[in-house]
Amino acid sequence: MKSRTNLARRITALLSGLTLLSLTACSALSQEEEGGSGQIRVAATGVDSLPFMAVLQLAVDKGWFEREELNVSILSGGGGGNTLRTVTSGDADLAITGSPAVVHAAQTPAANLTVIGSWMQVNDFSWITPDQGASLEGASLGFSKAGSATELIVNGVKEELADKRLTSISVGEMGDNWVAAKAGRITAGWAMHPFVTEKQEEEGAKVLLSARDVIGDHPADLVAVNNDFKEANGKQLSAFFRVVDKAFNYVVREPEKAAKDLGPLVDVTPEIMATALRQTPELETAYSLKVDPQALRNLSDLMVGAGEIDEPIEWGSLLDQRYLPENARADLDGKEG
Amino acid sequence: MSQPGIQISDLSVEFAGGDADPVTAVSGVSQEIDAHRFVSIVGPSGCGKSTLLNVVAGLQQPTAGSIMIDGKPVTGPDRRIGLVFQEDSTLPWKTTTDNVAFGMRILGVAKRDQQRRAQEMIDLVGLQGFEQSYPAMLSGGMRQRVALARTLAQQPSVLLMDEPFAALDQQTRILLGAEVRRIWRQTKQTVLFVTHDLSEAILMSQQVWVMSYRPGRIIDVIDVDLPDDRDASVVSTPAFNELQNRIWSTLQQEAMRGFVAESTAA
Amino acid sequence: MESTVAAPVKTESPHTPTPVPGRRRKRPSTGLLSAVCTFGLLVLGCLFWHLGSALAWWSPATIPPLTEVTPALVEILGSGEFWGDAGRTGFEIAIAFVGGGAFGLLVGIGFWKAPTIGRVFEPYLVSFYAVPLVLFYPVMIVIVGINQWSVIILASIMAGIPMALNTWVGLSGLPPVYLKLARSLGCNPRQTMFEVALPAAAPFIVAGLRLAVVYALIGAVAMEFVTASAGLGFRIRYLYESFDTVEMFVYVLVVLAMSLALTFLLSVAERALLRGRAGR
Amino acid sequence: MTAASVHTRRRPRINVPAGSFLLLLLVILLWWLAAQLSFVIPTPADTVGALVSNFGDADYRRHVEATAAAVLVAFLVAGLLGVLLGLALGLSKWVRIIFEPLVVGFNGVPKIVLYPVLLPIFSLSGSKIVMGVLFGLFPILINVAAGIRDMPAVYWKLARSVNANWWQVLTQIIVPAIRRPLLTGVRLAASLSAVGVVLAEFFSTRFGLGRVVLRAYGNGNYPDMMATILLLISVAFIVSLLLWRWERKTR
Repeated sequence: MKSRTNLARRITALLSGLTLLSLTACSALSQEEEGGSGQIRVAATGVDSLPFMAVLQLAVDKGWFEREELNVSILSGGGGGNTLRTVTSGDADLAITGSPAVVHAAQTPAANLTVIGSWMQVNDFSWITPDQGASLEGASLGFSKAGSATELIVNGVKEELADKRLTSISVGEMGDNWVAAKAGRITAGWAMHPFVTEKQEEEGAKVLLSARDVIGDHPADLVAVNNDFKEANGKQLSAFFRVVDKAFNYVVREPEKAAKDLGPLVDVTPEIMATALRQTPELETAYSLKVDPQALRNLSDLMVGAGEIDEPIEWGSLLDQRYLPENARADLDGKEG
Repeated sequence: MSQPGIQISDLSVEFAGGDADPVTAVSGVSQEIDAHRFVSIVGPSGCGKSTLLNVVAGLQQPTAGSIMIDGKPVTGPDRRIGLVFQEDSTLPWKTTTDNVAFGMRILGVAKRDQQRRAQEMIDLVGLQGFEQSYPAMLSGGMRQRVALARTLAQQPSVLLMDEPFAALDQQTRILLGAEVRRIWRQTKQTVLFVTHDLSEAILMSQQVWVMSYRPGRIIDVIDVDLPDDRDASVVSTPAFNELQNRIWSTLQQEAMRGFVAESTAA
Repeated sequence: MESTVAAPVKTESPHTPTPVPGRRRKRPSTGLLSAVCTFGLLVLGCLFWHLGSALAWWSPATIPPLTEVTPALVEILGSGEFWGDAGRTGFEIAIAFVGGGAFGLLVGIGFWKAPTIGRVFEPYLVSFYAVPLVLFYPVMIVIVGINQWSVIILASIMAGIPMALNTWVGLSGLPPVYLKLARSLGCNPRQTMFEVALPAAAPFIVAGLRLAVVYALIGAVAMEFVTASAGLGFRIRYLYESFDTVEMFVYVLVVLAMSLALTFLLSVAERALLRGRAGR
Repeated sequence: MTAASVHTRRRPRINVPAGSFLLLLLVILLWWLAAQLSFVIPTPADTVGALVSNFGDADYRRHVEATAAAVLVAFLVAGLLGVLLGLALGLSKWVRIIFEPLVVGFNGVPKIVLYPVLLPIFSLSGSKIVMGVLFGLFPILINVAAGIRDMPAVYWKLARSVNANWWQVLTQIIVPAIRRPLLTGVRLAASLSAVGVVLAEFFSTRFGLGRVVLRAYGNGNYPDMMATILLLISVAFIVSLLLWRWERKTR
């Protein structure tokens, strides 16, 4: 069996050689990923389905970031925690995603993140149903998954409307919720614009519950940034928000035109997009970077109420507003306590 | 030697042969074997020996003709018949005892009788001490003994053996052949034994049938008048040689014919 | 999405003949030696982990230190939530294994009885692993509702396929002499099946059972990871999303340990089931 | 098993490829029926329409390319690594004693739960490839090791008797001798590495079909979703079928 042992030895040698080689290749590869100045890699949840995220792509397409000498690339991150993970893994510099996940991450020192802004502070979550006769009494509501913003809202709603004896169940994405509602497995599923509009126009959906009417506003998403990136790229971050502000303004001022730009980005017709923008409550507040202390407090209360955190959030220390345009900042100190 | 143990009447077997023409494996065989006799069939490979045996065993339906055992017709698998196969047919998941008892179990023999008779048969074939062994731990010869014991335990009146030693080495076959003869002399079943080995056929049996190449016919029947208590030393006697020469002269042509037919077909 | 995971990776893949032999050939002493080495490797792995954390080869966000994970492990193992999740996952695996295994066995037997049908289906079955079953989740919502049965059904399909293929291969590989023996003894169809055919194909069927367990586990955990609202797979996803890296590691470790333990138990069970059949 | 297969697999009366094709038609018919019964399932025609229009879109093609490239890399790495590790495991008794239980054990692990651990280590583009490799590696590795172990001992004697060097032993003896289990492993690895990559893409990625599927899924756009799934399935299926046919021929 000498040939056998010999062969085994050669293969082991080959293997170790290969391992070394691939290690070298890996380190070479990771160095190459180092970005040039002005580069911001954004990870966001829903860039292909939510217009207030697609605004980023709109700004890229219009060349607005370039004009500020920023090179912005956008990554669709999936759910809240997942999007943040891409920042931790070094694949993105900045994350815009579901508030509860950002709050959790920001409170985990190992995540190395800072919250620097809030996004979409109007509560745009609705629960829609295909059943025209459906009533909230005893309704079962679908949410996306445990720990998500939708679960938080459902729990808040359930508490507010305790007399309605609502129940809730984890179903999944908007599409799953709509399917489940159509199949009669739940009364209504969560949705945001333009999904709401699309289902209303195409399949006669009825809005059973508008969360805003029950629990008020809170930021749907928060912006978090990698601490090392923040230290090194303060100017770029400020420039980034300037461009975002400009893009938001464009949507607010010229919604019809913006609908034509945004529609294809979220895969709906411009007409539906335009209707969706019209239906979005308080467009000028929704599409704005202006920090709303009341909304933030509301978020904190919701999370405490749901038992996700023990103490109310001290936004004054958690939120680093330095990079927001001056008129978007708010005084958070003292009001929280 | 009164009534016939096995009676084969005008037996023919054809195979459908798929796309090709039908093949006649056995044609017009009519033979009798007296009860308690030991008969061997020899013939060139592909002559239908095994087919004939399968039909006698009731495993295969003849195209024409019939089989009677102890005066009653065979219509299908039959508990009067015990079969020993060429291939290793011991069941690897059973111990020697359970293997030997397997046939009785299927035939519905009472549990207690199964145990007792299994032990008797194990003793008979000389496997004492290996009762709890699995086939994987036994040699090929020992496994064939297990199969033999299983067949004998069914207490068949007719024993059909299909080249039972073909897969074994020379020494083992001689020893096992002597074993089988010793057991036969004790149990006195009617035996039909298929082999392609001339000396084995002569050594084992009281009568040898020579079968032709396809379509298989019995072309010669030779009585072996060697002493009943013969052993392997009989091979060197002139009587043995004479028998062997006689069988071989018939067989040679057939073997040649078969060889030519097979090679032209291929 | 996971369901896809179900690929038939096994020591004895359905289409490699010789199912059992490899392992059995080794002497018992190497089994013990193997166990010691495996244990040693695991200890080494833990050491490496500890060292790496202590010397800051990686950030605690990437891999939390062992010293934090161990106490969390102890705490979690004592919590009701863990046992609730583990119980649910265990239930799903058990049902998927029993249901998928039984169904696979029947299908395998059916293919054996009707080889033409088997051969018509075979190419589709062998390629089935290329299908990410999890994508049928919306369909499952409509059919069975929002509950663990969608996980169970998809996991059962994953468990059933290797079982069906292995059963079929095992049965069609039977030495013909066994069937001849059964016929000559006048076995009825039930006896032929249970006394001869199935035991003779047992090495393949048992290998199929092992695969079925593994795929039930893979399928259930993976489906939970993507769609469920309870169970070990869900919990890992949840902890991942809520940035609780330490607890997430605990659950990942538990799932790893569970799979390893299951593999070990299965090989013990296989040995017991195939007792006596050394390398034939 | 040769004798057995001859026995049970007599020439079937029905033409098997034709039967498989009929089955395919039947599946499509059932699909169409299901589409009539349930609103979740788009009709085959809608699906194919969506697929065709998708391919007119440059963005979509970019997603296809990204996934294809990742799968190819994952498959090649899994293949190379699997063969080498399998050789080591099959050839050396010590490697086997030390590593075999862990290898077999890890084969049974639901690898998707490792994604959260892989992402920070290999980053986004790397972790989907690593996931594909993890999925594809084990079937090759285990089949190669088992194949070598089942090689008749006489082959080793033959190798020594002709004084073959190690490269000749590998290419002239081992590879031909284990070609069947090897091909089985390769076939499984091809579909599995695709599954692994797409699964990882479901989490997050810049470009890839997993993202496309998930986007359509999240929006409830089922024809689009089915179109991409159909694309994934048919490519994986065809590759798997071709490899399987090749594998059968090497009997």
